[in-house]
Amino acid sequence: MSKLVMSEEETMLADMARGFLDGAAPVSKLREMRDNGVTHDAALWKEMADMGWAGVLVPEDAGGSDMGFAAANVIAREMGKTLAVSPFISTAVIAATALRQVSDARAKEALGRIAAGDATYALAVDEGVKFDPDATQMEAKADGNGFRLSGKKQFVVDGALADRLLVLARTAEGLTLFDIPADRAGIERTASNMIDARDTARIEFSDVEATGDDVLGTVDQAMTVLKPALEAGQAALAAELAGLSAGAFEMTVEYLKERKQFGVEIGRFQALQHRAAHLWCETEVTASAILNAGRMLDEDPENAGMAVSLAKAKATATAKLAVIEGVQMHGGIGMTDAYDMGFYMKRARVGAEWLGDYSYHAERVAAARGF
Amino acid sequence: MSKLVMSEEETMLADMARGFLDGAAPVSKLREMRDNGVTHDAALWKEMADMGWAGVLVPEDAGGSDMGFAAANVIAREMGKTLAVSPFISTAVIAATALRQVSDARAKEALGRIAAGDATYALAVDEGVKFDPDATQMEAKADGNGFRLSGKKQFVVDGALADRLLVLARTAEGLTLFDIPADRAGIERTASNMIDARDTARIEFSDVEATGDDVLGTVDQAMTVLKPALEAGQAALAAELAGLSAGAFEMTVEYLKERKQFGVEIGRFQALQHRAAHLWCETEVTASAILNAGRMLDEDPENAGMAVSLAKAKATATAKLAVIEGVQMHGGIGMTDAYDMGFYMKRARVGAEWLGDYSYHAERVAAARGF
Amino acid sequence: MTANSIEEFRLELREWLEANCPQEMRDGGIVEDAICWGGKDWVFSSDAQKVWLERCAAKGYTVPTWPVEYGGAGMSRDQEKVFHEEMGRIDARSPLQSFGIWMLGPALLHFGSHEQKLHYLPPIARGEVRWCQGYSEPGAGSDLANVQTKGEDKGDHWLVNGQKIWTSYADKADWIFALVRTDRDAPKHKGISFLLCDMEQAGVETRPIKMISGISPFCETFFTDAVIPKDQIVGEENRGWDVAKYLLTHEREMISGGGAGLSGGGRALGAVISDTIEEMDATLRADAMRCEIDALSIGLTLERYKDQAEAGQGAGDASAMLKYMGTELNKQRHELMMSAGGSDALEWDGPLGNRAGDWLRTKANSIEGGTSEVMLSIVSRRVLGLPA
Amino acid sequence: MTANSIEEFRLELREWLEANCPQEMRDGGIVEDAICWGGKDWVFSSDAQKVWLERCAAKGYTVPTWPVEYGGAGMSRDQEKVFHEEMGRIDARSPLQSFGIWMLGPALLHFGSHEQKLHYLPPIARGEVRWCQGYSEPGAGSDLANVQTKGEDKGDHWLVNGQKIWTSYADKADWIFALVRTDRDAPKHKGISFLLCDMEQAGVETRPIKMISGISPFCETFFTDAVIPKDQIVGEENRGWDVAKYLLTHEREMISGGGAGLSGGGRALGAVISDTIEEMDATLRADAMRCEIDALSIGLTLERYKDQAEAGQGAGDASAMLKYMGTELNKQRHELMMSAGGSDALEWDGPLGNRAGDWLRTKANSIEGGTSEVMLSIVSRRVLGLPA
Repeated sequence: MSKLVMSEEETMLADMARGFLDGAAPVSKLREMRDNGVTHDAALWKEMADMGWAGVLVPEDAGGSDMGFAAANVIAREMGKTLAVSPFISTAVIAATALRQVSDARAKEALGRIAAGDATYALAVDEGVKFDPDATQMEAKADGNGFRLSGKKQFVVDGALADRLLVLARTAEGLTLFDIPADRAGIERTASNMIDARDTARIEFSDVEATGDDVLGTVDQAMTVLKPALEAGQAALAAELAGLSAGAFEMTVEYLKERKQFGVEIGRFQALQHRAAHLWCETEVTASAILNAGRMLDEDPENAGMAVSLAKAKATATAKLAVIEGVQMHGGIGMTDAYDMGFYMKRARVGAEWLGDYSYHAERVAAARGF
Repeated sequence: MSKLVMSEEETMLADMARGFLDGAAPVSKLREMRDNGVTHDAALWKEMADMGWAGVLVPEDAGGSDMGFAAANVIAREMGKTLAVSPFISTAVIAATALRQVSDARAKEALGRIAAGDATYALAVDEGVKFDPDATQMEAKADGNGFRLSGKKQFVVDGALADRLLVLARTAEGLTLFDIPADRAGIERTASNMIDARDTARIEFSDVEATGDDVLGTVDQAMTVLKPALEAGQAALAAELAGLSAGAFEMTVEYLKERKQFGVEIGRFQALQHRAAHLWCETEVTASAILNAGRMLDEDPENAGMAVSLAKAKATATAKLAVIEGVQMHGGIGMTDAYDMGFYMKRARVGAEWLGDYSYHAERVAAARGF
Repeated sequence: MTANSIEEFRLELREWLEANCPQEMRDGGIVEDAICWGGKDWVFSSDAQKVWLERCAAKGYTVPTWPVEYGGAGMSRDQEKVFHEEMGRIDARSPLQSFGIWMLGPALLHFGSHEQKLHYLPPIARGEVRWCQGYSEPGAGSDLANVQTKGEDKGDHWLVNGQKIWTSYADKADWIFALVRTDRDAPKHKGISFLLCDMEQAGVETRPIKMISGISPFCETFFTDAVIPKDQIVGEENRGWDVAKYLLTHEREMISGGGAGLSGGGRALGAVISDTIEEMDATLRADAMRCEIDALSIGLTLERYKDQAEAGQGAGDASAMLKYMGTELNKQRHELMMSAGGSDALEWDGPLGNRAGDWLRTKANSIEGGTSEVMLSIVSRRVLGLPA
Repeated sequence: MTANSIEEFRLELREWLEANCPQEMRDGGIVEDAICWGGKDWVFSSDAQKVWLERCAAKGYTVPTWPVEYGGAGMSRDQEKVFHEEMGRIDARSPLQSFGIWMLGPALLHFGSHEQKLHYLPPIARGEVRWCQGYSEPGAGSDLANVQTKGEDKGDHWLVNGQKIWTSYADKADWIFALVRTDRDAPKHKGISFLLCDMEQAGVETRPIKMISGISPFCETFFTDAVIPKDQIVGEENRGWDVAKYLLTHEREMISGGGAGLSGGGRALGAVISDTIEEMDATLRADAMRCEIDALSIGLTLERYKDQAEAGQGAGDASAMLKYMGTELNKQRHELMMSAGGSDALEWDGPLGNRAGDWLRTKANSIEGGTSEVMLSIVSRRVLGLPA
């Protein structure tokens, strides 16, 4: 196992990402998109692809930069800081990881399109209010050599913008993952009006045809492909939440230093100092859990599950604390839409639910620890 | 339902109790008893009986003062403040309430002895590490007209000093409560070396004979008698814990006012101020839950269960917070045996477990609230 | 009042309600749209809403405890309790809500002259004039006494200039009660007056503030040479802080009451959760139980303090405590409701209605009307006697 | 060191341990009685304990990273890691524990002269001299620099008078390292010296303090005209605060490491709970999961900081953070263990051994070595840059 530090390359990647995102995707960009009812900026995603981000997990021979999971986390973390809008996790992390599990020409080609920024993906798993792949009810009925998919999915992040969908459905002997174009006949996508103003959809499948070629991996064995993809996504999302916490925390500490009440900076009030210090401590231990998740995915992916769940659980809890303290310490101004803190609070809430909430991942940590 | 205030009589009772206990049973008295390996002061209990405390729940025609459950809580609360040592809850609350459920001459006589301070009782229910009457395994085998009791009980508070034991055992069709002398053949009591230095025993029953007359209430229907007794005991214990919290809190606030660090009273540090203020808020809402439990037991005993569990759960949580903050805010001195805070911490821990811990009562509140 | 007469009162009231409360008004009415705020420009959402208000106003039921001469029904607290129980029995909507009822009314009843009461209270009770509150100023935050809006003494009136913020629904209000600095040389708390101002005049403008919950219940309000006649003052000149403090206490109690989820329509948390969750996991269940235990304990404390006040046992600085505990609890409760709602709760106007908006709204509970930090400092100083 | 040579190192070590670690010493040794503290008056609990100490000392394994000339084995950090792994593989007891190893050794290695190192370190490594720490004074509390014990300059020695408190195991120690005020006129932090004092002399007395956990690991130590020769100073005269600060940081890291339950023998919380509880209820399970998540995260942070330090990436004021997080976690962990133990945990030396004593002991974790409050203030000031 390598050291639990950021490598020089990763540090450089972070610096570069920060520089780019501060300019190209600050919170004001998200605000602008929301105010205009836009959830995707194709040009921005293309720029990210050109920097190698879309291909961060795509092998070099497929046209990717293949930097690994720790690097993907670094990018996600920086995106979290400025609440950058992109299909990075859905496409570059989840879909790319899923496709990598399959070694055929079709998958390689798809990976190439992802790396080039030419294809976007969304993962359609949730059917109820909570993430629970094992409870999937949506049916893919065998029909000749193919299948017919019927059912409903919700909370499909990037589901309205995506060119392609990864759909989890129940087949005769288990679960199967399908990789199908989003505009196939019988698919009806309804954009959800999300509190974080990000692209998300509810999708209804009515007798949608799928061939054997549309199956990613093996029929009835979705988890072989999906498990690594989910873990990669969960880790990146944890990193995004950690970045979000850091962004909210920085705003808050700055405010504590400049805002005056009763004649002094509120950062002089010891009660606030201690709470801010506690929050910082939480962000620090969260950062360790994120680093570890990236290391495990890169070096021992078979056994990365606990590390990933630990990172997602801890990052979720810390992000919640960071935005609650952020709003409270800002007072009334933090409650106004004109101020950025609300964007952090809303994104933290959506990130908390996506790909498994605190409880889901806490239970997995507990199971891995023998209780 | 009457108002949620202390009546004039209750206020007078509290004042009187406080005056008596400050003199006769301050923490230093508990310390002295512990240092001398003594867990019971018969003379003190006799004095309490003379004031009507032992008979607080004994009907007047049986020689009691019959002041009611709210009044019993008032006494228990004051006892908690100074950590007064007495078999009040076991005898005057639990046993008296159980005996009151039975209207026969024998029970009346027993109540008379309790009121006079001539009889002490202990309740033997627990068999595992947690309070769980329904899980009782101890057997009372039918044997002619009587029974033979075999099994082990633990955490029998006042079990080493008590003259009589209320023992819960499993009979043919359910649970039965026995009221037997503690020195009956086959009973072996081992005093537990408790952290709070209070009287407690592990008791082994080896083929102990009991007649039909020893059954309190009806065979197989222990709960008719035991449920009200347990609820009365739980409420009084909650009151004791609330008193304990108040006692620990007072010590802490005094210390905050006098102790200097870095040249100023530590009570000037805002972080400590806010924590102390939060603790006070918790003690206030706890007090309301205690008052309500007493009112419900007095006025609507059939439906008092939720109110009692609410009081015990909340009081347990608040006492834990009060002693943890108490020790922490006192710093090193709070950790020394020479200082009283440790006594509060230990008693809070024992009180947390006795008659059902936080989880036990929280689950009952949840069930009553429909989840 | 004897038990007998209170039961008589109950029966009469029940009969009246049965006869007079329109069927459409018997739906609990907890959604925002069901509220009747009144005011000059009020547009009733239905005939039933109008009829219901008029009938209640005629009996004094919009402000049941106010004296009859000021538009109330003169009820005792026992009667009021019965009133709310009987209203709840048929799920009747509140006929009228307003800052006039909650805030200005109590202030006038306590500090106003008889003439002022006669002049201002009945229109409030009838829902004819809608009031808003002008306390906070930009940058003042928790330091409420830091009032910069100034009122120049012009003999028979003050000439007011300045800016207020967080003036709830000011864009829909007819009048505003505001703290104005009328003596710039006096110490901070000693130069403030509590003034009543007609908003339909030159020099008073409002602008809504959009909040993170997506709505704009708050405004900024600007005064530019606004004229306030001298008789539009509550209490004495430069003693407005006394009135403000009184009202703050009142406001805290109100917010904490709502916070504890004890106002009409508050369902047990467990029930709300099971709308969306079949079986709670350990974390959600544990948190929900803690929240429920706290809600019940705080609710009992509200009851106890009211009973104590009635019994003449002072509850001291209870309002700060209740405000702190109630609002923090409410925030937790809504966090749990969001968690229970899962992805259904993440959409604006999704399957769970405005759950996310309500959740975001609660984050202001521990800021408005005095932050949690200010409440704790008040408890620390006034109750615990710790040095400032 | 290359991967190959580290594997060679591992194999050699493994062989040595197999051959030299007595069977009785292979029990994990986490109970108090298993610890070998050493010192002049040390009574070995068994022959095996004695043999084990001697064999390790001969190889420098009591202080594996110290230089060989001072009694250590000169291991690199990678080697040390392997050493602990191999010790853990056979559950070997630590051959020797002492404040000399943990505290004075690092201070001397950093601030001492070569002569001092040669003189003081080898006896520590061999377990011949037992040290204790004299920092705190009665009433000083968190204000450690508030040193009143004074050392009068008598030419070739200081004459020391005063009182120390919380001197751990002072009643069993041979020497004490103490902070003494050697310049009364200098600012608080500038007049303190770090002195080494033989306790076997007139004028040094100790008295144990009984703690709430029932044991007396701490003492009061009194100096009455005690003589300390001038060469028994570490660092410069009146610059003792530098040494103290260095050691405090060191101590915090030590305490936080123990606190995270990551030192040898720490079992997963869930496993400990299931010793006594068949099925956890929601509250216990939720709390245990939170605690486990925090423990793992803090453990990884310890690892990260060590790795960062090694990689030359400064971790800043990490020790205050780790101390705070680690000790608060440890307190929670023991609260949960008490809860899991139920009534079995409420007896001194009951069925669960000293669980209650251990629990009570943890309450000091967030006080000793700098309180949690002091740690948070340090983070606030040094890391966040908030104004003091």
